[in-house]
Amino acid sequence: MCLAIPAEVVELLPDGMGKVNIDGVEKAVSLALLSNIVVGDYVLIHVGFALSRISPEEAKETLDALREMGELAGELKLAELAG
Amino acid sequence: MCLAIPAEVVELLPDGMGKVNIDGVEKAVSLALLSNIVVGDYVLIHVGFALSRISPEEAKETLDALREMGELAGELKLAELAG
Amino acid sequence: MNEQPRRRDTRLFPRPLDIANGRVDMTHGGGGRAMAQLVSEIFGQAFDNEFLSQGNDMAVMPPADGRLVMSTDGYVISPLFFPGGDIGSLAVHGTINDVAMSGATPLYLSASFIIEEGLPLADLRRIVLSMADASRAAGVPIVTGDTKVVERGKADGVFISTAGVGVLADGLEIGGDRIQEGDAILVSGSIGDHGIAILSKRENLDFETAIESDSAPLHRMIRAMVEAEPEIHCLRDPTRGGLAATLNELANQSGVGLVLEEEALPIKPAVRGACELLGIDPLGVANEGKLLAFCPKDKAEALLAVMQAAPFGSDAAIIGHVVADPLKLVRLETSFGSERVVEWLNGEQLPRIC
Amino acid sequence: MNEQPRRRDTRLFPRPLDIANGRVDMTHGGGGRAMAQLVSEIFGQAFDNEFLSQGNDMAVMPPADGRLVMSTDGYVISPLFFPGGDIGSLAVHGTINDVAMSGATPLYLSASFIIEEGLPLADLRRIVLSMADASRAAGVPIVTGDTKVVERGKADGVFISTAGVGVLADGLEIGGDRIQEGDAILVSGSIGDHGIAILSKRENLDFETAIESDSAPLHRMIRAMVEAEPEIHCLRDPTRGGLAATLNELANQSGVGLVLEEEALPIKPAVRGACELLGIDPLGVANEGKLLAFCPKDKAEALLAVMQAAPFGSDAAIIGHVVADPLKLVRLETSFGSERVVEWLNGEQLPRIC
Amino acid sequence: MKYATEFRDGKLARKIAAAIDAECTPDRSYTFMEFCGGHTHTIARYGLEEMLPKSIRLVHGPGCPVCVLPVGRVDSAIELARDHGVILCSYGDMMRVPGSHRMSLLRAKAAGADIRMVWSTLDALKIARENPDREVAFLAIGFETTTPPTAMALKIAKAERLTNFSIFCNHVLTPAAMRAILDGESLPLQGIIGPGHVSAVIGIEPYQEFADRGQAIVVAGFEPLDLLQAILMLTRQVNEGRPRVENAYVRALPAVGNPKAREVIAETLQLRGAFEWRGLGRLPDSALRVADDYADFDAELKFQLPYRAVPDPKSCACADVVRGLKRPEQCPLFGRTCTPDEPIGSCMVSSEGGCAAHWLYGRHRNKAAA
Amino acid sequence: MKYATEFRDGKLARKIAAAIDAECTPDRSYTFMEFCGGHTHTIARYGLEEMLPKSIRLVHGPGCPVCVLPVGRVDSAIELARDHGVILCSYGDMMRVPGSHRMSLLRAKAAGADIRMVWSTLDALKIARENPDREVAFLAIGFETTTPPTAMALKIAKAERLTNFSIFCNHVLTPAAMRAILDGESLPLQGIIGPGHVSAVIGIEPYQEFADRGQAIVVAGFEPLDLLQAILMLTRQVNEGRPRVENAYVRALPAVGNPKAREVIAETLQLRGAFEWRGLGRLPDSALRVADDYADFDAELKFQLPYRAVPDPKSCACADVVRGLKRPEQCPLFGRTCTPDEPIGSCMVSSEGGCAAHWLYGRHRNKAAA
Ligand code: SF4
Ligand code: SF4
Ligand SMILES: [Mg+2]
Ligand SMILES: [Mg+2]
Ligand SMILES: [Mg+2]
Ligand SMILES: [Mg+2]
Ligand SMILES: [Mg+2]
Ligand SMILES: [Mg+2]
Ligand SMILES: [Mg+2]
Ligand SMILES: [Mg+2]
Ligand SMILES: [Mg+2]
Ligand SMILES: [Mg+2]
Repeated sequence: MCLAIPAEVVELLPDGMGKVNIDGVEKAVSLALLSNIVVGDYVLIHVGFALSRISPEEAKETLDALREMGELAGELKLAELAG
Repeated sequence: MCLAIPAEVVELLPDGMGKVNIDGVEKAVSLALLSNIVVGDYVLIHVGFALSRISPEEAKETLDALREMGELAGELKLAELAG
Repeated sequence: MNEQPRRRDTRLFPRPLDIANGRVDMTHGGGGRAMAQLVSEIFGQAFDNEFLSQGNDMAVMPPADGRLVMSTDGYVISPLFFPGGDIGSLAVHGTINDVAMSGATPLYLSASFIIEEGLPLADLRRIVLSMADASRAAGVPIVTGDTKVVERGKADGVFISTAGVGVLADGLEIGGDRIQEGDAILVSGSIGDHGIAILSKRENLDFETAIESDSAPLHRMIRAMVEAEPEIHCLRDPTRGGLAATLNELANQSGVGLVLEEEALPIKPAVRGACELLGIDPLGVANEGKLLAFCPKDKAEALLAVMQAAPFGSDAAIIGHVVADPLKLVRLETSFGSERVVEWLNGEQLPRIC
Repeated sequence: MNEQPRRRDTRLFPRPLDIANGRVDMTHGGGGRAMAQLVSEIFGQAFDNEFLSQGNDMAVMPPADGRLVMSTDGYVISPLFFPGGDIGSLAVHGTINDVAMSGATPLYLSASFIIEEGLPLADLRRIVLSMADASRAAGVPIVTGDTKVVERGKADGVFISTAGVGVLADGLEIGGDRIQEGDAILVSGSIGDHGIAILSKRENLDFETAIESDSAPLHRMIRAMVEAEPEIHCLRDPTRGGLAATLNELANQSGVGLVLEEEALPIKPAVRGACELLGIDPLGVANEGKLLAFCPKDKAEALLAVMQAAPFGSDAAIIGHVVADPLKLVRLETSFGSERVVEWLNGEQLPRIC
Repeated sequence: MKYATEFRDGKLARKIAAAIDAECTPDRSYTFMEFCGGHTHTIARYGLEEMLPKSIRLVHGPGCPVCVLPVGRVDSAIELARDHGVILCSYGDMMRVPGSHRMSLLRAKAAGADIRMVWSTLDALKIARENPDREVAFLAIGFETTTPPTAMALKIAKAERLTNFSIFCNHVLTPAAMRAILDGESLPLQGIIGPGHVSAVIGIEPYQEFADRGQAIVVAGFEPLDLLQAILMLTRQVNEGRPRVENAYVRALPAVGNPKAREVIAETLQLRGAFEWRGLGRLPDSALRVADDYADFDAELKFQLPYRAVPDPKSCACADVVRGLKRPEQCPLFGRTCTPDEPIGSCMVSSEGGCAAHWLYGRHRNKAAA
Repeated sequence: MKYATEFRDGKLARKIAAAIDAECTPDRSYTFMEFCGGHTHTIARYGLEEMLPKSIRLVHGPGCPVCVLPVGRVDSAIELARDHGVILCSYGDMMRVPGSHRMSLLRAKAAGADIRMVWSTLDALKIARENPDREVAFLAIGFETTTPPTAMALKIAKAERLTNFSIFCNHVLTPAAMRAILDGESLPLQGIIGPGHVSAVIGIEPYQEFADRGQAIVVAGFEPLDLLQAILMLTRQVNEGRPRVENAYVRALPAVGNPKAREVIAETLQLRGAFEWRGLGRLPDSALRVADDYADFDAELKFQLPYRAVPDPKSCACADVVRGLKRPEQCPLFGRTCTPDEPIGSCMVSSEGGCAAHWLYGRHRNKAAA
């Protein structure tokens, strides 16, 4: 449930609103549920509200870990096939 | 001003209304401004209200008088032309 | 409606449309399966013909021999059902007539439906079946169509735009600019019936009358007329704005004056009565199954006989003649013995008090 | 509009229409002089061509050589003006395209306008001029038309129904039921642009994007295609309901399965972005200047080159192929490496939360 | 149509015209005002003027309710419809009447105002019942004939406690206008054709004052024979030198009028201090407003519609046309910029207006002559 | 789309799947529930089940807000729109959900109800501001993720004194549903994939009770790699025999969730005594209602909407589908009379519903198999 997508904050607007960008599409959403959002942050948007800030570092770490795991798995598989 | 047309009362309806007929067209109008209207009466209709009852006798008398006058005038004219 | 006039495919459409209780909703216009089902079960089944059954966004028909004629009209009538017809038959007759007024034989119709969300499916089917009947009776198939659904409050039940294509034989040159001084003016029957039938059902105006719309296809009468008298100068159907608007339009187009004889105008007593009640002029009231014809005076009686023998022409009459008039006025010689101008006012005649 | 595309006759119409401040009112649909003036000063002047100038309720055109093709569509778009076009140009392009999808050369258009009382005359003129430009650029004249005015709240600005007539050369047999196993599926450019451009301007949804409607006439591309490759099996424009609806319709019509490759689908990043924002599938989003083509696999590359060289075809791509499938499913091989069914849902896609 | 068609007999009309001709004293001229627009319409439509001897001259009077309503009142009606969110119910006649800046109810409707044409006040009441959440106002215009239906609507609204219904009252009084005509620029009038349908309400007695001032008065019906009969009677009165009030419409018109209708009016409406008429200026005791007892149903109070006097359009001769001082074709705008499609003055709107009647029925005669 | 596309890498996914395979102990079976409909959707759309080793079995959970809303609540929403003259604002998801007698909001709209689809509660507020004369109600559905926007709307409405605005609150709570699943018919679950966007609000701590009951819990994002990562982590937990709560969505999900959002919820909404769920029955403390301090904005009070329990349609297996007890294709109606065009059960409406997801993305696999 709860379709939510990552979007970049490109402008802070009055009344706790902010403009976000998704691949060239811009839309005003409420940032009122978050604190200290700055332009350039990525946030998770759900029904017009930003629900959380996305951490670029964590994203990178996760992806790196997955890729590492994938390579190991790849080797493993090859090993199995060979075996 | 005040387009008004003669119509025959063909039915008395509740609430002081009556159905009138004009050459096969029937319409409900208010008879509240008149007293003692009965089916068969002709009334003068203006913006949905009957304003007066038409007297068949008077109508006939007027027409007869006009026709008489017309014949006299016709004779007169002929007399003039002849004279 | 566009594309798929097939029998219900139970795999595609597990349940039939609930025609008794259902209403058109926004999904019926969405281009998806609900729309395909509406098209198939309402339009396809009713209109069924070889061209529509091609099932494409367009229809392909055999080559036509002669000049092409094309016409279109939008139908926005309220109420949708009225004494003597409905929006569906009207949309078929009206466009057939417009094509035929050139002297052409109408061949094909297209139909574009704009439906207001909430229209009962039963009403839609009734309209579509009436169109199908009208089209079949006229021998002019509806070969292609389209359906759109708009939200409540953005249309008025249903609007139908039909277009018609016909073919015109050589030798016929009939048009609004060809009327000549000395022509006789003929009308194919009593005037004002359609407009009065509609007004009688309008909310806040409703009155009772036996008058019915004259909506009818006139192409067969016209075929008989042009065969009998190829020298007809002009044919036109006095629809919106009635005789008054149509004759003024024609007087301007041909640069002539037109003279009508009130005594000769076929008008039903109840139409006169309703016009008196509403304070309007029967000459300005719409017709949907009548035509005006202009031909040399010496051919008029023969043409009249052809019209009177044709379907929908039994009350045809010669109602006037064409004169030279730089003012291009339409005049009426009244029964009273006076003459007046027949104006070309806004045809949306409304009840007046004075 | 019906009849009188003349210059202003100052005796008939003492004052010009007040286009800057005026609005369409009920008299403009009444069949009287006000309507004649609207028709003359807005429609007649813009569309001006020899057929419309005949000034009758129908137009007479020369004989046409070949099979006749006819199509119609109603246009009910909101907003009336949108990035990349307006209802007027759309109504011209859409019907030209539907006629052309048979392989035919579109020849003539008719236009039926249903106008909501209150429409600014300036908006109406802008729309009509845009139609005139589109029709002229495409070389397909609007030969006949009709105007109706309905009361406020009974339409939505203006609806336009166009019908088109074309002529189809011998030897071409193109249709939704002719697709064959082994055919390649081509699309003429990026998908979803029109629908996203429209949604971006919808009230309560408005977002900003540089995406514009792809509304365009495709008949010249099609002419080039059928000349280069007469063995094209099917052409269709994926309008309402997008690729998803159109392909499902075709799969059912031809009784085949269709397989798309997600990687091959030309979709602009902003269209993808907007779809993610709204929770909708780009495959279900409408296009107005794109076509799908089906031809034997071995002709696909040559046909692609023709499309890419034609106007509006630079981003054409081969996006899939046709298989035997008793279930007549449309499947998508995703970039991810999985396969899913492309459903044929109600095309009125709406923002979802889940 | 019984009691109408018989009175449209052209042959008989010609004979009556001949009788009138016979009645006319040579070298004498007879100038009569047909007060009522309905009569103007009949005269033009049936070409009666051409039928009559040259010595008889007919001049239009102010008896067209649409024509005498001043621009300021039209503006108020438009304001009511446009700025107060009401459903404004109006007779069709008012739809095209131009207010300031060429605005009209028709155009206000196109611009978004909710304006409904009705055939009767009963229909306006129905709309009020069906829209309890909306304010519904009825634009009341007309002379005494049209007043009882308005008065009845007030009575019904009060009885039903229709709190969302009100009347914008512009009813005017025939005798006041006649008085103003006779008091104004001297037209050499010998007689007046009185409006039969007004007398169906007020009777014929109210015209005695004009007879006392030397005017022959005959109250007439609206068919051509009715008018010819009235003209004949006027001619005779003049010839006899004995001006009095006569009734030429006895079939529909009891001399006492309709007392029941007058009662309803008296209960629901009352005299205004003064009212502006187009062409006639502010006339005392010449119009009605909603009575104090019915103040809750008075749209002028409910929506605070102040009256603002507004000059007639430039060059417009309506003010003279309604007083019979100018014939329509003497207006520089007639048929040029002012036509029934795009009226500039109010006399070009209703087919009772002198200008519209002349445009519709008499224009070809002028042009042919010109 | 940054932070999404990278996590849709099919090649990498296959490698992770291989890693999972390698992790699986032979002859052991791993049954995990993806609680959330969003996860159901991702699994079906990307065909993840086919990629995974046979020993891993995924079962759908009740985390689809549309699916768990009982028919009686749908009926109340329809009643609100149809019988109370309100403008009912709803997310698009609810439009086709069938209530009793095959009625739905979409059909109620066609029959004349004023129903507007909105993308956000902010749009509903705007509609209320623009229609001060109308009552505007927002049909609030959803789990904890969707609750803060509803709560914010209440705060704003109160601050602006929008007296014509109210909320028909149907927000439900994830832990309550999980508890009911684990308390119910014994599914041999070894682990649960927790909904990442719920935790973006509530954090991961609330799941500790389930770990304490022996369930492995990994909270996951919604891209295919997110899910594979979570499955891998669950597999490891099971293998290790050390069930705990883990976060596989660290890029978007601080372990504490969003305290600011929880504050707004706490201010404006409060626990209901009990709430009926489709499939799960009446569950105590499982849903929210408008708080007493905001009672003026509670549509249930304002329009007196009593809750009436209504049985599911005959033969409909939704109740079992939402509990993971049946797979969609085991319902006798699936694909016969129940399709996304004409849904009979709620699981066929939202593409998060188990039945709709299977119809859209998995059907061809069954049929090919059959
Ligand atoms: S022509 Fe027009 S402006 Fe002139 S007096 Fe008549 S109505 Fe008034
Ligand atoms: S197929 Fe339909 S009725 Fe059966 S469980 Fe799924 S949603 Fe419910
Ligand atoms: Mg036409
Ligand atoms: Mg026509
Ligand atoms: Mg179409
Ligand atoms: Mg409507
Ligand atoms: Mg015609
Ligand atoms: Mg089409
Ligand atoms: Mg099309
Ligand atoms: Mg037309
Ligand atoms: Mg509108
Ligand atoms: Mg198409």
